[in-house]
Amino acid sequence: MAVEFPIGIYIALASALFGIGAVGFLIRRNALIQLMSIELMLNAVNVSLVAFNRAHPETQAGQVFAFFVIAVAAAEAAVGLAIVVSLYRLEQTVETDSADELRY
Amino acid sequence: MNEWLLLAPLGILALTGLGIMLVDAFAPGRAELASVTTTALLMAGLISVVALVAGVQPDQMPATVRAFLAVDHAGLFSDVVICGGAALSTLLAGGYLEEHHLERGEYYVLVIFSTLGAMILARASDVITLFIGLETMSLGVYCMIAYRRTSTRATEGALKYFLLGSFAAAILLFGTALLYGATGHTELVEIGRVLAAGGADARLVLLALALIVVGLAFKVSAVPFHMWTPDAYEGAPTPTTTFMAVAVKTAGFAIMLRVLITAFGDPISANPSTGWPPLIAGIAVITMIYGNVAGLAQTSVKRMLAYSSIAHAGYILVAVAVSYAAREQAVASVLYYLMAYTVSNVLAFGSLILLGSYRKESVSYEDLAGAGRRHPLAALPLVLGVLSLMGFPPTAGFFAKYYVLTTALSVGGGMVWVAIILVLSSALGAYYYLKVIVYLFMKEPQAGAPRAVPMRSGYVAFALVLAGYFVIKMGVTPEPYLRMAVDAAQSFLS
Amino acid sequence: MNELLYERALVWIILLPLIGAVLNGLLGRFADKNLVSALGVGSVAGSFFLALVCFAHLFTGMDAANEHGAQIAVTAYQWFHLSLPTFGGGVHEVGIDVRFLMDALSGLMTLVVTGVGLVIHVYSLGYMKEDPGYARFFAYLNLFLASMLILVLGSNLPVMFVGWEGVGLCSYLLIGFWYQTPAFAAAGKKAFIANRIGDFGVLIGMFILVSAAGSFEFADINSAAPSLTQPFFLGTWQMGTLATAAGLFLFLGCTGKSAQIPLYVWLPDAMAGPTPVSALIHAATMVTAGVYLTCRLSPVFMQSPVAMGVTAVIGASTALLAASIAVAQKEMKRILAYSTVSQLGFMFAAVGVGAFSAGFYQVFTHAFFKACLFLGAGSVMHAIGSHTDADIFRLGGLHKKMPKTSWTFLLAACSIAGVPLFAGFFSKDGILLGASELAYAPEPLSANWVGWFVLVALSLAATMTAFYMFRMYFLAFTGEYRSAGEEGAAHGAHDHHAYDPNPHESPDTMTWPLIILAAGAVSLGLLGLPTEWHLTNWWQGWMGHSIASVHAAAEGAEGAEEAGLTIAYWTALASGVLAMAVGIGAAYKLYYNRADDRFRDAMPGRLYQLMADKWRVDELYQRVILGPLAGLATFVGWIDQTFVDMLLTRIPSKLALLSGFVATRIQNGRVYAYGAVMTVGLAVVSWFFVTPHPNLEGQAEGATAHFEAAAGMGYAYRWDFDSDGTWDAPTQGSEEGFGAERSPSHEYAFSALRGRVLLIAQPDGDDARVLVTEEPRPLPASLLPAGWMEDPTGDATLPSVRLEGTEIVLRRNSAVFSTPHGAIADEEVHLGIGDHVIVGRPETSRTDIAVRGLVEATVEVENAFGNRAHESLELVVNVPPERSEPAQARLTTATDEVLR
Amino acid sequence: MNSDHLLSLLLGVPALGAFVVFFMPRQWARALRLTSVGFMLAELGLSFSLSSADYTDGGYHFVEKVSWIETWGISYHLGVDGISLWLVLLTTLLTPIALFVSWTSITTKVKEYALSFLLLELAMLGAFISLDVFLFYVFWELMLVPMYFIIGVWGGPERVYAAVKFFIYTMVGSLLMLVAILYLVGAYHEASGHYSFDLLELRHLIIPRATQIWLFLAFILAFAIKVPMFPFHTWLPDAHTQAPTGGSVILAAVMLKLGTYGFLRFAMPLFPLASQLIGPTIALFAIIGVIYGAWAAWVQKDAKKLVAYSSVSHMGFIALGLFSMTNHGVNGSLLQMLNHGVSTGALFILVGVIYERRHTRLFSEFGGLAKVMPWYALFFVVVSLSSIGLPGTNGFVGEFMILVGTFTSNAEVGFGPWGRVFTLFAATGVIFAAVYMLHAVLEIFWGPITHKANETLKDLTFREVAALLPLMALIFWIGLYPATFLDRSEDAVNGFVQDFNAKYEASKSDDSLRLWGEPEAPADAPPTDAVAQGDDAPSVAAAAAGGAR
Repeated sequence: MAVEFPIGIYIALASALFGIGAVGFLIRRNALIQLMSIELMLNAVNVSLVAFNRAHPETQAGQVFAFFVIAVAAAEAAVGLAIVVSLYRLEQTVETDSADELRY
Repeated sequence: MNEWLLLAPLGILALTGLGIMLVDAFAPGRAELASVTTTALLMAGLISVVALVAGVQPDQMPATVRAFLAVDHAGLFSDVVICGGAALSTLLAGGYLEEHHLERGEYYVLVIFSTLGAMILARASDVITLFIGLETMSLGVYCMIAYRRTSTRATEGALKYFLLGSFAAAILLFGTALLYGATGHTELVEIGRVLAAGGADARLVLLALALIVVGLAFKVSAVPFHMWTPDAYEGAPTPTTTFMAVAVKTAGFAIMLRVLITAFGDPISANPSTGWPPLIAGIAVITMIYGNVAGLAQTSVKRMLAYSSIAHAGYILVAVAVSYAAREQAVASVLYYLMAYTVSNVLAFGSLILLGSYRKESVSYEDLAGAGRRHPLAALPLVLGVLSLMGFPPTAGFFAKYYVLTTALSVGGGMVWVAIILVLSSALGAYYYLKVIVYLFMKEPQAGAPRAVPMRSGYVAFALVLAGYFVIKMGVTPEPYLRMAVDAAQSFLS
Repeated sequence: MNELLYERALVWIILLPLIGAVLNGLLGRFADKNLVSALGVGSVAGSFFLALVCFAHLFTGMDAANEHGAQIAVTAYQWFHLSLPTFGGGVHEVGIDVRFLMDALSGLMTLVVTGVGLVIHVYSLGYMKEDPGYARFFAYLNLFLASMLILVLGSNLPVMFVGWEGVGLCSYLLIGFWYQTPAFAAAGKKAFIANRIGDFGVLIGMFILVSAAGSFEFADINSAAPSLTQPFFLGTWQMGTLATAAGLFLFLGCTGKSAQIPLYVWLPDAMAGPTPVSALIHAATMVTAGVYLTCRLSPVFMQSPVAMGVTAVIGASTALLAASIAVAQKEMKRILAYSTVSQLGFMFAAVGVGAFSAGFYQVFTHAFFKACLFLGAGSVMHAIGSHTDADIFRLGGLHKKMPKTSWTFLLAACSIAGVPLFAGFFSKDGILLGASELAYAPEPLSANWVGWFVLVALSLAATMTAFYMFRMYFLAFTGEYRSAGEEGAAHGAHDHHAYDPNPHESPDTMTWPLIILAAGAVSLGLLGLPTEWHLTNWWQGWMGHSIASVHAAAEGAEGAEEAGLTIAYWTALASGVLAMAVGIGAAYKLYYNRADDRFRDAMPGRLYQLMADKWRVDELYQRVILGPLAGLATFVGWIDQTFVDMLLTRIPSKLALLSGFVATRIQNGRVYAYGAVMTVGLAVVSWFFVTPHPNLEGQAEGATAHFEAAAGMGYAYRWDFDSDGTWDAPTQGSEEGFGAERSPSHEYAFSALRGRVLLIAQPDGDDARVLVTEEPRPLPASLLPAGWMEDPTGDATLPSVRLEGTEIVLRRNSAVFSTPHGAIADEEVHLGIGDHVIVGRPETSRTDIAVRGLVEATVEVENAFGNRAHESLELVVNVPPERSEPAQARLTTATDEVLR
Repeated sequence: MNSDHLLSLLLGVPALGAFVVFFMPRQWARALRLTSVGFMLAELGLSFSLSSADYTDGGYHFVEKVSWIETWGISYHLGVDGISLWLVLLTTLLTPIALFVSWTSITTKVKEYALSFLLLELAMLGAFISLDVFLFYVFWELMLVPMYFIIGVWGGPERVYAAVKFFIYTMVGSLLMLVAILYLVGAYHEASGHYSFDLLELRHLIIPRATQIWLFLAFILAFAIKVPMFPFHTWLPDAHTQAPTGGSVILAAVMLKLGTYGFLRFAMPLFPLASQLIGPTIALFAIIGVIYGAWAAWVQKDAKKLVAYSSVSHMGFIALGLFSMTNHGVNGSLLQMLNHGVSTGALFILVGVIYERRHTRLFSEFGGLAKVMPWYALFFVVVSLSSIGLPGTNGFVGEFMILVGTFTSNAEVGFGPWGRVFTLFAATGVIFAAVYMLHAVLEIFWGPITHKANETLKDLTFREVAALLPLMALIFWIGLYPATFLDRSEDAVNGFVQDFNAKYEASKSDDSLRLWGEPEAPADAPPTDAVAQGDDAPSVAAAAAGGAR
């Protein structure tokens, strides 16, 4: 069965957000910004989840899922920032390129 | 009532984790935390073994639970492997942290919780549980890598793993979301049912499949989603590396099987020419080749082991790829391989810890030079480990590889060539494994180079003895473990 | 005395010297010299005595016994056995027994070996007295005798071969006896390897004989000889008859052992060994082993004119060549060595022209006079105190100084030169007679010209023989002693060390042997008096028991008596006497009482030099064979270390390491790079799912074909079964003809065919297709069976095939077509689709040909993303024939089992 | 002694020895040597009792079969027949000798050295007596490790390169063999409905021609590398020259035999069609090996390298005889395996003797030794002669039988018309053998003593003589009375040839996947897709079956 029209828009939006996030993650060298891009991607997923929940109203799984994602995203951000901070403490920078001691 | 045995391990770990947190908060820096943690992990594992051997059936388990956590024997089996691996790596940590003056309680808390996450991930029967388990595990592991704050390499490894890991997690998550959108369900079983009925939008499902496969491939470090592996492995403290190599990988493969077989097991999605099997097979091939070829160029043993773990992921993926046809055998071989791989890796990394001299994270070949001549007993586990990783009879690794080969060949067709690639690439691998033995026994260190002195640690010794015992045991009499794996596979597929 | 005793004795004849060898070899070093001598000589004396006893027994029993004469045979045990495949498909057990046999031939040979051996042992007592390797010497010598006796007495080829190689080994050890001198050791090696080349021939000859005769026993082989005229196949080429092949290979062995062209070069160098060795091994016994073998297997050789001719010609040429070299040498032993080669040439010439017994008679006499000559030379060297050799131009006048040696030497020389009534005269006479008989024979065994060639060559050789022998005698023994009063320092520059200024006669242990041998050299002629004078030739009668003779083959057993004073005989006699006279005369004229080499002055210098340099044959071999071979070996050694090793080891390993380096370059440590790689991976994965994969498969069953395209999520299919570009209507479908039907079956009509194909079943299993068109084309020969041609010798025009209307026309040019019921006679076969014919004959190698139709089906797949992909598949179907006239009756219609 | 478990006992003794040695303090060098040699001698004594059985039935004796991993039909299945008997005895004889000769030359890490030899013996024996393909493979692989250590730890300057090369070479081959084995078992499962690695069951399986060829090639590669056959021999010279004397002895005398044994025991009986098809080609390579090896040996400067290349040449003879498929050819090859073990083993010991004294093996360093070391010279010359194949020594009987076998192998099974041509070329090897061996003898013993150091060399010690004497005895025993050995092996060999022919005929007429020669072939086999109209177009039926796999 094809997804009916209005949902399509939400999916397009979500995909767009996700794409933007991904591109951001790929082209930026700043760890913080990459972190934000990831958050953006997660939120894009949230949008799509909520939209899909509209299509499948019998359970509220989408909504629930979205909540979980938000929670996890927060935890993730916490850990991420911690790591970035410790990187900064060691390297005085948050540029991920500076961290290429490990390679090959 | 005894069906709660199936969940007991999770409970135990959760409680121990909390307990240790409290203890550590009030009485920091207790060495015996290691033993406590190990005991907890081992207990969890033992319970699963008991449940497995006793053949506890999850019939009375309330549907509310089963909807989120698979309580079949496969879950138990992965519990055994994960807990066992975690316990062994904790033992290693016990010795390691002491040697490197890093004794802090949170490490054990992290171990326990990421183990918990790994177990949840391995048992997840719902994409939500999947995501939560994944993140619980990963977040813990990120911290465990960055555990040595003063080390640039550790932090760098953690950063890379974290960024890429979250990226992959997001991809996986989007995949699950699309899947949910296409089927309207989050339980894998339901999803599978809808897909089998063919009622879902093909585009969404296919995209979801692609995204999920990528997300999972990242966790099991399959080429080309492996890039984080060598860096994270090398940067992390060796016990953490061990944990990643055993527990995380096990959980990753367990969930991969669940998703692919339970959700995408229908003949259309699992079609040998249009579905995921050819894709996985392709990934397996490049993974095997890349892992082994890249391993040739290494100078650091730890990094070499990282690449070797990539190669092994490739071998396991071969079995995963044929799971659509050789269902039970394939699943069993994956599980058996994970078990064997766990003990072999613990041996290898453990003896690296044993021989890795103080303040020297990455153990290079040069550091090992002549160590075997000076301390044969300390080198023995390393030899055993690499032989097992090389797949040399009669060790656990040999039977694991052998099982995968049989599975691939039993499917026939193109998989024969995959099998041949498997053996040839592992022959390549033999070179860098042998190099370890060469340096241990056939070379002398350069003048003035620091000579590796094996540390004295009951923890590490115990871990090594345990692992060594299993490596030999599973090599000489693989039958019981084999049966266990087969049984788990059956209950998983039923 | 009963047989058993004689059999025991036979074994002990061999065992005694063997025991002597072992004891002397292992313990002699520690033992007392006299003990060693006693053991060494005593063992030989013992076996000589036993040989005499056995021979006497034979002698008495001979005439009473069957045509093979009396025999003493003893089987020790079975060595090992083969199980030859017989033509019946079974196996035929061929036992190889350690069996010894003494009959007329081997009996005499045994006497010679042990007798001369004993004499020479005694001689060595004196000659080797001073040598540090005394015990070793006697050990070797005994070992040699043992092996020689095994060679002679062995009753089958393998046992004979044991001795054959054993004597080779001993000669190797004895030539290199003074191993400290590299040249000597090298000479030994040369001898062994030359012999090995010969042994190679013997081995192959053995194999041919056993595979033909089914036994290794001489007796069985000889009795099976008449059957050896069957052709001998090597691979697929015929190489003469079995007898020829066996004969030639065996003769190769003889050229090695008995120093014939081309392998004679080792013998002159073999003179490096102590003189008794040269006398015993390289003159009297071992080198005659080849002749012995040829006589043993004379019936086999008689079956092959080619082998006989080759033997004769090579023998004669060797005689001539060696003699021509001998005339220009200056050292005694060297001259004698070439003389030996030359005499051996005589023997083989005799064998080759069919005069086996005469040839063996020469062996017999030669043993005596040549041994005597060598020992004489040894005595001279002993006297002048030289180990290496004696330069006749530095000798002279020895007649006065050492009369015994001189006299014996003279007698032996007369004998070899063929002075009438000496032993050598009769034996050589017999040989020449054989040659001339062949020359005059009305139906010759090989060819008349062979006879003439041999006659002429041998006469020349005989002339030279007489010449160089007396040249040596006159220079060495007459005139004045030329090395008197020379000092070591004076000749220090020379390669020789100084000769003893006043030589003296040798001790009795050395002179007595000379006398005995000389006596033999003089008197043994009595055994072989020419029958032409109606004298009894005891020899021929005796040898008749174990050697085939041309006469016997030609006119029956009593042919020998009938032969009168024929022209052939006069020719032989005349040439022999003439040669002798000319040779001795010339020598007398040139050298009697003279010091200078007037012969050289008489000759053109270049030629003489060439002769003195032995025609540079060694150099030639070095240049042509050994050099290149060594180069090749070096090349192989080099290749192995560089090329092979590089190809299979270094390049792959380097490549692996390099690729490892390259592979890790992308692992550059930057997060964005990692992310990029992941994204690429993601892209590829999604691409895989976004593009459809038809994976069309299908198989035909008769006229219907079952197709199957891969199932895929959201796939829709449309079909074009005949690939005419228009999509055939689907069962249920959307506007563009796409439908869910993914595994349709389609029955093809004749019109749907794209072409006709010949389906050719190949022996190795997988079928080949030949697309047939209007213009005829030949069937590729690679697809046809081995026996496709009607007659294998005839022309090989391949069968051609063309399309004619609805039918395929096969034209059998020179091939055989058949059905399972038999061959098809007519030139062209019309095949409709479904027909089936066999190329070749059904029972033998065959190839099945059937006609099928070729169709092509296409499927196009559209997936949920609207992407499309199509794939085509060629199938061979078997549409029921639509033919104007019914199929030819004899053609079978192929069922699908025959060709799927 | 309980003879139903004799073979397990045979495996147990070295294992026990290894165990004991493992727990002995490393300082007790002498005690370690004595213990290990003691265990090996006990092993030797034990193995002699194997010959007590009556091998004229050509069957297996002392058979033990215990299921090991029944899920996969793997069993611990041991047995000895006339073919493996002598190889077992060869192993048990040469291992103590090999350890014995390195009594003084190995002074460092004696414990590990003894340990490796005991394990090596265990593995080699296991490979020779296991009748279960899987078990065989396990032992086959296990063998690598101790030898790898022996070369790599106690070897010469290039030891690491040599050891790794040896290991990888062998491993590549055997891994492909593993795939082939698994495929074979899969096929057996398809035909019989149950899994089994038991050789005695597997050899009843007939496999489609095309498949056979692939599997055969995989097996052959593994064995050809081990033999080693041209062109897979390049690991051998390195391994030999670098390995310590004892290692070279075992390597040459026993390990190489495992390759030819593999031909005889596994590759040929399992895949008769393929081995008949490819046999002549292999024979061709064998002959190339014979001549090539001889020539390469001729030009070596290093005595040990010369012996190594001579091995390539001799093993070529053995392979040739095997594929001649005549009773005496195969039997001769078997005997020649023994001979090569004895002679080459002795040669390596002898080369080791001078190496121990002079620490060089270059010919240029020697010459004229016959004067100072007469006994050594005697032994060396005798052994060289046996390796040349002089009648009366062991070498002759073997080569003779092989050559006759090749010459008379004119049947369809065998070399067809090419037998004689092969013989003609192979026999030249006899000449070249003389060339290079005598070259060696000349360089080492004859001529004047050119180096000061050689004038004071001391002759063979009692220990060395003791190590060599048994080999000497064998050289003459086999040479003069081979019946002792041939009689026991020949019935097994005849059986082998018969089975081969029968199975060949069977699979030629119909090579569809099926069980053969078993009355109780399960009903579900063979699958019907194999088209069975053999009489009409066998080749096509073959194709059908081939496609079906």
